[in-house]
Formats: sequence, structure tokens, C-alpha cells
Amino acid sequence: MAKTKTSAGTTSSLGPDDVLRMYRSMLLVRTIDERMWVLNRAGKAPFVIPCRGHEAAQVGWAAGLRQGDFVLPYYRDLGVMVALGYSAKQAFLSLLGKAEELTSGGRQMPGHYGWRERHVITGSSPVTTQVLHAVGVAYASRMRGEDTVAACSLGEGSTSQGDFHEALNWASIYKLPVLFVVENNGYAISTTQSREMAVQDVAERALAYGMPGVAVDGTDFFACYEATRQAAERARRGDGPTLLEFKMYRLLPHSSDDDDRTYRSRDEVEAWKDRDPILRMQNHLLEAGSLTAEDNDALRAEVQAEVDEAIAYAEAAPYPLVEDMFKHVYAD
Amino acid sequence: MAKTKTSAGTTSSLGPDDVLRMYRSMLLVRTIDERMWVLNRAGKAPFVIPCRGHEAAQVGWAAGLRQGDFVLPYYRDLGVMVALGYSAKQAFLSLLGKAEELTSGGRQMPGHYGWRERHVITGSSPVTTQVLHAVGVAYASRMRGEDTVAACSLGEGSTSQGDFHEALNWASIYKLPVLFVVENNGYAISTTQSREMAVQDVAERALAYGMPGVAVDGTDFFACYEATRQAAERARRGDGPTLLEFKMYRLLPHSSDDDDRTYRSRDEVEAWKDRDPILRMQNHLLEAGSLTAEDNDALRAEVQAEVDEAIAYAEAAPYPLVEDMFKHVYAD
Amino acid sequence: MAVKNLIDGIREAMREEMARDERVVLLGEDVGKRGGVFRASEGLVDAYGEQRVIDAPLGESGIVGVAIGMALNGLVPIAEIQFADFIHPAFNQIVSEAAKIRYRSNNDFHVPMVIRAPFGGGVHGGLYHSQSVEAFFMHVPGLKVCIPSTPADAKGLLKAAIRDEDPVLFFEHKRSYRLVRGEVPEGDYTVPIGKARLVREGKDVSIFAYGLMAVHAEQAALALAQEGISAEVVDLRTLVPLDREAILQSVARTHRALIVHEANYTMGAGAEVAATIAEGALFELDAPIRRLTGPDIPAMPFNTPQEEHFMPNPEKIAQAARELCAL
Amino acid sequence: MAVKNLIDGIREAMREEMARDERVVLLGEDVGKRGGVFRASEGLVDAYGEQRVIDAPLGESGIVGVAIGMALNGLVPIAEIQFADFIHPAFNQIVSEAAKIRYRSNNDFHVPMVIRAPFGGGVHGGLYHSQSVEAFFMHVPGLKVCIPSTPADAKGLLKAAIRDEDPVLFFEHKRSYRLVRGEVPEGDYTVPIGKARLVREGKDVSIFAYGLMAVHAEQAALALAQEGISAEVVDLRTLVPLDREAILQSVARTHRALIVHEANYTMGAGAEVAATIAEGALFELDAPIRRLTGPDIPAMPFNTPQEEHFMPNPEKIAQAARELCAL
Ligand SMILES: Cc1ncc(C[n+]2csc(CCOP(=O)(O)OP(=O)(O)O)c2C)c(N)n1
Ligand SMILES: Cc1ncc(C[n+]2csc(CCOP(=O)(O)OP(=O)(O)O)c2C)c(N)n1
Ligand SMILES: [Mg+2]
Ligand SMILES: [Mg+2]
Repeated sequence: MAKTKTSAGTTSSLGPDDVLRMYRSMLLVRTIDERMWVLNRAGKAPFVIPCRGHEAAQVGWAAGLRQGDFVLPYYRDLGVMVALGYSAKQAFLSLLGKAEELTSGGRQMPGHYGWRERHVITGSSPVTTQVLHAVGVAYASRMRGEDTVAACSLGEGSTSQGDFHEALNWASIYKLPVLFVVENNGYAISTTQSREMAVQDVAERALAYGMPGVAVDGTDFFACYEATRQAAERARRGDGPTLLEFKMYRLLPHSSDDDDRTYRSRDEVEAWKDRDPILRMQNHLLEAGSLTAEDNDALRAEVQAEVDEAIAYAEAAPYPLVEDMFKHVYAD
Repeated sequence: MAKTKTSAGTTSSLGPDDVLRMYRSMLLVRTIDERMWVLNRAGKAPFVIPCRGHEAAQVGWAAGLRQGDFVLPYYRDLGVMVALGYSAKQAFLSLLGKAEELTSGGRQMPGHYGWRERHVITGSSPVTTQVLHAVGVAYASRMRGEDTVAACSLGEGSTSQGDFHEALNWASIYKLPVLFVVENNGYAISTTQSREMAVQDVAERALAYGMPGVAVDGTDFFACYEATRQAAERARRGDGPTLLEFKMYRLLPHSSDDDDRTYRSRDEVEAWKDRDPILRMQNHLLEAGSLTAEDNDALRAEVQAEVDEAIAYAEAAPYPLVEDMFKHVYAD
Repeated sequence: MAVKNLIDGIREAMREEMARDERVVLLGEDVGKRGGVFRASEGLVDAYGEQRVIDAPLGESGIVGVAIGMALNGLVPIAEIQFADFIHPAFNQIVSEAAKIRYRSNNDFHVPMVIRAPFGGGVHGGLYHSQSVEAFFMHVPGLKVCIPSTPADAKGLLKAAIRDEDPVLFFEHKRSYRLVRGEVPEGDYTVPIGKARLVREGKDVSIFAYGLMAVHAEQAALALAQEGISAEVVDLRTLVPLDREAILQSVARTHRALIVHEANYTMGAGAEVAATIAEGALFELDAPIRRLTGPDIPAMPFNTPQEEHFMPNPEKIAQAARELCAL
Repeated sequence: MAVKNLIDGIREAMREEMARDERVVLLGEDVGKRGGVFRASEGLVDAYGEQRVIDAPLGESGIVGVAIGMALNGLVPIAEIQFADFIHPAFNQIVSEAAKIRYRSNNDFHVPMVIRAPFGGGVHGGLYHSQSVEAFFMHVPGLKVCIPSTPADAKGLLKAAIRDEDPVLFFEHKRSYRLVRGEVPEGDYTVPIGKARLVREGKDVSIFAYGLMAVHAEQAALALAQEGISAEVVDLRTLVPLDREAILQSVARTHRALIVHEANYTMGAGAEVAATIAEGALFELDAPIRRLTGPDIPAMPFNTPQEEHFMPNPEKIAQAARELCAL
């Protein structure tokens, strides 16, 4: 059941324009991520959760869904959000806790997503709670006879939580249209996978639920997209949930508060940079001739400009009003 | 990995006297169980958890351990306790909440075991918590270099709890000497196995942890004994935990407060009576010539007398003193 | 009006709300064919089908977590926890999720759900089938907490809870299920969340209680009346929002406050009631505030004499009121 | 005596206790090579090895449940919860198990363990890295609850907690880890669990606080002294057992009570302190009791102005004391 899928770098269901659009999303994610880190180091942003190394998987799995599907991302999923249309401006408004920020009005830390319009369900910090919500969301959709899917994500370390088990158990009993997306970057903060589980592939955990588990190269955009699309189709057909594992590496420390030199070697980190998902995608597009070097430079410049503008906007934007903190504890 | 084991009714490591002793334990368990039910129906005992149908598995797995091993039973495990030397007298003292009761001084409901001397760890009502305790117990033993095993039990329904997942995960990561014993009677109160999990065998759940899972005919004393002994040896050798599944049927309602006619047919219950583990053991012994019909009758009479005496004793025994309820909240 | 058991009020509320609103679903352990271990949902699976009356796999975090997901996607779940003692595995889902979803999303998402659980002792339930857990949830803004003491309130409050747009913890004293009987209006009505019920007016002492203890307090007041002590009884009925106004007004009338609950003494609901009075009506008091509660032991023992000693009852309430009035 | 950070006191206590008693083990997320996300356990895995300093798989119920099992079999575990906000998945293991094991086994088993967790806000932690959760555990007989406010108390109280025969919840205000400095005695000493610390004597008003708020209260008292208001500051230090005697004595001296905590207002520790006074020293009071606390919103927002507004601070404490003294 747990097999590593690779891809030939193409897929029938994505046109060339789609692919370029997604490449652009990946570039935008990377640029936002880099600049957030800089702002943090400059003392301007209290806290950053980077996603460097996860971009192909995140943009890939988000793209594998349909409009109207529900998404329950986790804190590292900036790429998922950007693929769904979340702007650089919003990312920086959130980083700085400004009033106009759409996910929480500046109430939540950065990386705590939610976007009603796009069916992105609000998330919290305690890991793995969202996995149960996805099951309930899917139950409700199915009960109404809708063919939407609920896709939730979490890190491999978070699969050790009890809620993971309860959620996969529920979803498999009721054959619900849920995708459990595990972004396996090999670390839970400093804890290596071997201290989080005794199995090689997170995908093997699916066996306990009679559910397919699929391990995918998470640095390969096309593989991630395709695996998600197939699992979503399966779910829509009524054949039940799938556990998707995307294997990649977290290229930066866990967060701006972390220092990963205490627990992993620079050699290990450097080695993984060769599999940088953005470079991989870029090289594929250049080699395939879908993108020229000039277009690529132009694209990168465009994205930089977008981010510059977003930062300026967010820095100038006002904080929430103090009195607004008392709102929305209950319905008015 | 998940295979159903059967046995030829014999085993190298149990002598004929041992076998007879265990048969006697099973008879005693059955007799206590029957009389408790009667006392409840007569209005003399507020609450009974029956174990009818589980005797072979319970006596079997307890017998498969060594003196000094830790046992973390669940509420239905009267058979485990009796195999460890728990007396009829104690069972009825507990039933009636009398002061002399050894597991809690009459504080806990019947079926909440604990016996320091015999390494039986105190249990509670919320299901599945003990499974994590077993992991910690085993960790401590191993840290001190002892070769004891920690065996905990639970029902198949209780494997749906988050704590089950966290415990098997821990035990497998650290290769700890833990036996996870699941007494699968097909029901969690009224909920059938198919509403508790999507897999056929609970033993399949072991696959998520890279741990052996063994499904055993739980009405066959010898099979239960043997599977436990082997798993315990494996654990003692340092090869890690095992998930043992004993399949049987709960012949009575969940508890004296339950009425199983609302959720299962009388035909189903009657059919399972053919596989009554006590009859099965009795017939085996009679056929093998290890027991004569006369000896069997004498044994049954002896057990009855023991239970009569125990009931009389427990009924006459005093309740705890009111002032003692304030003791032992903290160390004195 | 027909006289019914408290549990009938619960069942009727669920049956009528499920008929009225197809978004309402019930999930919990054994709530289907078995009708729940106390039979609160008897007949509902026959009436509304297995899709809306769901026998959940064993696991309270799962039940509440899935219910939250349902509520986020247009359903109105009633999650039954088989015994309040077993709500703790769901604590994270209740406190971190249900309570905070509206707030953290700046009102974009909300969780209209009810978590029902039988609580309380006096049924030989021992340590783990007798606990009172309401106090934990009173400290969590975003949640509401209701505890009815009469069959009529059980029905009307539960209906209000189901229609409420926010998560409501709804605790039902299990001993009162069949012990407490009373008239229940036919058909549709709600009892507002956030309003205490003045059970009985008095002028010498106010007794604040809820659930079974409100019933006991009323009995105590009857006995006290025989002795010439006029006790006012206030059934708090909803602990969150707490009807602080009603509490302060009552103290202003009687100048003495006795607070009764079965939950452990320290940090039980009585602490908040006492603190409310000490902040808002201190100079009205003619005697120290008194809390009559379960003792600070981990939970109620199973054996008969110790269980009896744990529970407050009409005699103990009357005695505490007498002592207060003698000060 | 050397001046150290509060977190140094925590680390020294663990290091010394692990050296003194080989049964002491530490388990939690990232406590090994990473030394904990706040570096509380820095260096311990090198000193005591991976068997005694255990990087646990992610899951708080697992961490606490495994620790309970260890304690039942002869070890003395310190379980670290990475942030107090994430203690809720372990609520069942703490409340149903750790707290009740001695009692339910009639003293045959007990659980000598410490659960450490950083709590509190003011660090831009947003809703889920800022919470104060101590109040929940005060309602659970069988548990003890400690919160140090000085580096010296951090070390001595944690040592006492590790040596205690019962489960102790040990909460450390994360903002005070490196903000609060003070002299820490070298070598071995303990601070008794159950005794409040009289930070400063006064005669006009008593300020009861703990953790970072005790530090703020002391600063407020300094400011008030300039204005001629003599504020007594009592650092409660252990919430269970609560030093009710010290509270009542202080009120008897000052006749006014101000209680300060960062936790939400309703059913925070202040409710129990207020109720204690209302029961035991009512006629000593010259003014209503006042609670100055975090507001009743689900948790502290991330953005700067709202976070600041949530937190009590020396100015707000002084202002509340002034108002009380003007009554
Ligand atoms: C319930 C809970 N416990 C602890 C934490 C602290 N924490 C935040 S992220 C994290 C590690 C998660 O690792 P993983 O699931 O692999 O995701 P990754 O960060 O690697 O993407 C931990 C322990 C938390 N957020 N929630
Ligand atoms: C945490 C928790 N939730 C609910 C219950 C109520 N309850 C007691 S036994 C039981 C069913 C357990 O079924 P299973 O694990 O199959 O064991 P069996 O009783 O069949 O032996 C339930 C739901 C409980 N004791 N603990
Ligand atoms: Mg990871
Ligand atoms: Mg069962």
C-alpha cells in the first residue's frame, strides 16, 4: 500500500498555463518566506514559521483539489494558502498583526490560517485538532449529498497525537471524503522521525484503518499534485479517505525562535538544498522549454516587486483597536 | 502479520496440574460471575460487570506471564485477577463496597482492580488510560535492567481511543517489553466492531507501529496462554511489544445496568453459547482423560462452596468508616 | 400539563428540535439502537435514521472534534458524552477549539453545538461515574454552561442550547433523571440561557444552587419555613453566563448567602458566586458567605456510607442555613 | 550569592535533583539535544544520557500517561509540556489518573511526578502560546500547583516538587524566564509547598498575586509607597495547597484585598481567594474585594495593542489599589 510515487513531470490534467501559474505561486511563497525571515531578524516581526522546502508539496496538494473543497491547513502551509489566492499583502498583515488581516483580524499568530470565502477552516496552534474537524466537515458535506472533499494537513510528528488515530478511524469507518495530508520533513522541531514512530513511511499508518496510504516525493510538484488529485477523485466517488505522505525537508529552523544547529548538522541541511523544490520545478520548466530564462527573470522580478509593495503596505497599516478585542467571544 | 492462531489443546510449558489449576480458576470465575449477577438482581449489589465468555482468554493470558510481571487489567478482567490469586471473598467484598476490600478499601466500583503485592496496577473507569501507564512501567523496568514485562488489557472498542495510539507508538519506538492484550468480544456496550473500526482484526492495528499483531481464538485457553507466553518471551528478549487480540463473545449484557436485547438478537447470543470457553475446556479435559466426570463434579461443588462462604463473609463484613474517606488524598 | 421525568424533558427537546431542524444531529457512544445508556435518546434513531443519530467509535476527543467539524460545515450537532467523568479526553477539543473558534477567526467561523453529559453522584457510581465537572468549563470564555433542575427547564433550556449559535455544555444530573418529576409544557418553548430562576422568595437567607442541589435546596427551604426561617432559593440554572444580577439582588434582600454544590469545594462554582458577592454586595452581608459543597477529596467513594457523606442533601442544607441565620 | 535568571533556577533544580537521585528522569518534546524550546533543560542530556532525558513523541497525553507509569514503577519523572496551552490533551491523564491514583488505591499506589509547563503572556504568543491554565487544576484534589515568581523560589520550589510524593503541576511564567533576575543560593535547599511568601508588609491594602504578577505587584507597591499608600504584597507561590491562613492574616492587617492574575477573570484563582476571604475574614474588610485579572475573552490576541491591554501590569495594579484605598 505504501509506495513512493514519482512522476514524469507531466500530467494530463494540468495545462501549461496552469503549471506556470503554480510555479509563480511557488516563487511567491519562497519570496514571502525569505522576506519574513529578514523582517524577523531585523526585529520587526516577532515570529515567523518558514515553509522553505515545502513549496512543491503545498502548492501541489492545494492544486489537486477542486474549488469548493474544504481545506484545513496547518501552520506551515503558506504555500497552500498562496495557491488558493492568499496574497503577499495578507501574509505581511498577518505577520505584523494588523487589523485588516483576513484570517483573524490580527488576533492570531502568523501561520494560523482561515478564510471563509475559500473554504479554508480556521486553525489553532495545538497540533492535530484540525484532523478531526476535517472528518466532521466531510460528514456534513456527504450528509447533504454534496461531492466536496475535506483535505487537512499536518506534520509527520503530529501523527503521534491521539487525535490523528481517532480521525483516521472515524473517516475509515464512515468512508468519508477526507484527505489526510502529511508533510513529512523528517523533524518535529528537533525530534527526528525515528523518535516519532517505528515505521519508515507515515503512509504505513494507513494500514491500521484499512485505508490507502501513499508516500510521495514531496519535492516533486507534479507527483504531489497527481497523488492528491487521484485521492480526491477516489474520495468523491465514495471510496473513502486516503493518507497522503509527502516527503521533503524543512530547510530552515522550525521557527524564528528555533536554532537548528543544536540538533542537526550543516552537512545534512546543505545536502537537501540540492533537492530544493523550487529549483527542481524551475529546471524542469526551463528544460521542457515551457519557460525561457528571460521570462523566469521577469517573473522573479515581478514577484519581488509584489512582495516589496506588500511589506510597505503592511507596515503602514493600522493595528486593531483595543476595544475590538472584546468582540466576538459569543454571537452578538 | 495478523494471523489467527489455534492450538492443539496442549503446550509444552504447562504441566497437567497447572492445567487443572487453571480450569479450576475458570470455574471459580464463572461461579463468582453468576452469583454476582444474582445478587444484583436481588437488589443486594448495585453494579456488576460480567466476564462470561472471557474466562479462557483472561486466565490464559494471565497464566502466560511470569511472577513479577506487571499487570494492568481492565474492568472485565475478573479472570485475570483470579488467575493471579484474587479470592472469591475479595470479589464479593468489592461488589458490596466493604472496608476489607483490597483494591481500594471499598472506594472504587467493582471491577476496578489493583493489587500492589501481585504487581497489579490500580485501574480507573475511563478506558484506555492504563495502556500508557503500561508503557511507562515497562520503561522503568527496562531502565533498571530488569526483565519484567508489563501486560495491559482493554476491549476492542477501547482501541479507538487516542491513548491506544500514543501508547503503541511509544512502545514501538522504544521497543519496550509491553503486551497490549485486546479482549475482542465484538461489542463496545451496544456498538459493534464495524462501527468501531474499518479493519477485520484488531491485530491489524499493529501494522501502524511496525509491531507484531496476533489474532487468537479467545475461547481456546491453550491458544491464549501460548500466544501470551511467546509474546512475553519476545518482549523479555528485548524484541519489543506485541499486540495480542483474543476473539470471543460477551455472553451477558455489558453490565447489570445494560439490556442487550435492544441491540442484539437472542439467536446470536445463543449461537455463541456453543463456544462457551468453560465447556470447551471441560470437554477437552474430559476427552483427554485429564479429568473424570466425578472429579469435575467435585471441583464444581468445591467452587460453589467457596463462593457461598465468600458471599456470607462479604455480606457480614463492615463498611468503611465515614471518617476514612478523607484519608490518602495526599501522602500523610 | 403532563407530569414527566427530567429525562423525558431532555428526550422531547431533542426529538422536537430534530423534527424542526434537519441540521440537528446526535452523536455519541451507544446513542443509536441502545438509545444511550440512560435512554435519553430512545427512539431517535428509528425516527431520524442512522445518519443523524450516530453511534460513535469510543473516544471523546473524536466525538467532540468531529462534532466541531460538523458545526463548521452547517450542521448543529448534539454530542453526548456518556458520563461527565469521561469528558476529559475531549478537554482540548472543547477548550482549545470549540470555545475559541469564533474569537480566533474574528467572527468568520462559529460552532453551534451542544455537549450533553450526565453528571453527579448518589447512584453508587464510585469515583468515575459521579463527578461534577462544570467548574472547569466556567473558566473558559466562549463556552456556555447550563444545568437544569426541573423537567420543564430541561426541555426549554436544552432547546435554547440547541438553537444557540455558540457551544453549550449541558450537564444533566443523572440522579435527577427519573427522581425529579414535574409538569412539562407541551410543544415548543425555550428557557433563556443566562437567567437564574427564583424558586422561592425569602428574607432571611439566600440559597444558591443548581441541578439536583436546587431541588434539595427547595426541600430544605420547606423544612426551614416550619421553623420560621424564610429561605430564598435561587436556581442558578446557567453557570455561564452567570446571572450575577440575580445573585446580588437576592443578597440585597436577605443579607445572607449559602451556596450549595456537589462539586469539590475548592474552585467549585461556589467560589465564583462568593467572589461575585464579595465584589458587588459586600456591605449587604450580615454574615460570612458559606459554601456547602462536596469535600476536597478526589471523588465520591462507591461504598454506601462514604457516598452518602459526600453528597449535600436537604438536611445538611437546612442545617447550614440555620447556622448562618444564627450568626 | 550569584544573581541568576529564573530559568537558571529551574535548570539548576533539575540538574541537581538528577545528580542526587538517579530515579529522576525528564521527558517531553525536544527536551534532549534541543534542551527544550526555552532551553530549560540545556545540557541535561549530555550529563545524564538519553535514557533519563527523553525526547518524547509529540502527544501530551502520551507524555503524562507514560510518566505516570514510570512513577508507578519507581521512577520520579519530570514531564515537560512545551507550552501550558498544550496541556489540555493530557487533561484526562492528569485529572482522572495522576490526581486520583493514591486515593482510589487506598494508598497502595502513588504518583510522585512533576509536570512543568511555561505559561503566561506578553511575548507575542497569541491565543495559544500565552494562556494561564492553573485554575483548572486547583479544582482537582490530589494535585498540587506551584508557580514561582523569583529565581530562588524557582529552584527551591521545583526541588520540593520533585521530592514531593504526589503529583505537582509546576507552572513557570515564560516572560519571567529571562526578565526576572535575583539571587539564587548555591547548593541544596527547598522551599516548602503550601506557604505563601510575604513579599512586603503593608497596612493599607493587601495585594495577592503569583508568578510574574507578584513581581508586578511589588513594583506597584513601590510606586504606591511614594504616594503614601502602604501596600502589602503576598506572593501566593503555591495555589494548592493554598495558604489560606496567610491570606486571612494579611487581610486582618490591611482590611482591603486586591487579587491579581493574568488568567481569565471568571473562575480564576482570584475567585477562590475572594471566597476564602468572604468566608473567613468578612468582617475585617473595609472595602469590597477587588479582582484585577485578564478579561473574559478566550485568550490574549497576538497584535501588540490588544496584547498589552490584556496583561495586568504595575500601573494597572497601582491604580486598582488606589481605587480600593479611596473607598
Ligand atoms: C498539542 C501541541 N503540542 C506541542 C506543540 C508544540 N509544537 C509546535 S510544532 C511542533 C512540532 C511539529 O512537528 P511536525 O508535526 O513534524 O510538523 P513540522 O513543524 O515539522 O512541519 C511542536 C512540538 C503544539 N503546537 N501543539
Ligand atoms: C473514556 C471513557 N468513555 C466512555 C466510557 C463508557 N464505557 C465503559 S465500557 C465502554 C465500552 C467498552 O467496550 P470495549 O472496549 O469493547 O470493552 P468491553 O466492555 O466490550 O469488554 C464504554 C463506552 C468509559 N468507561 N470511558
Ligand atoms: Mg515535521
Ligand atoms: Mg468489546
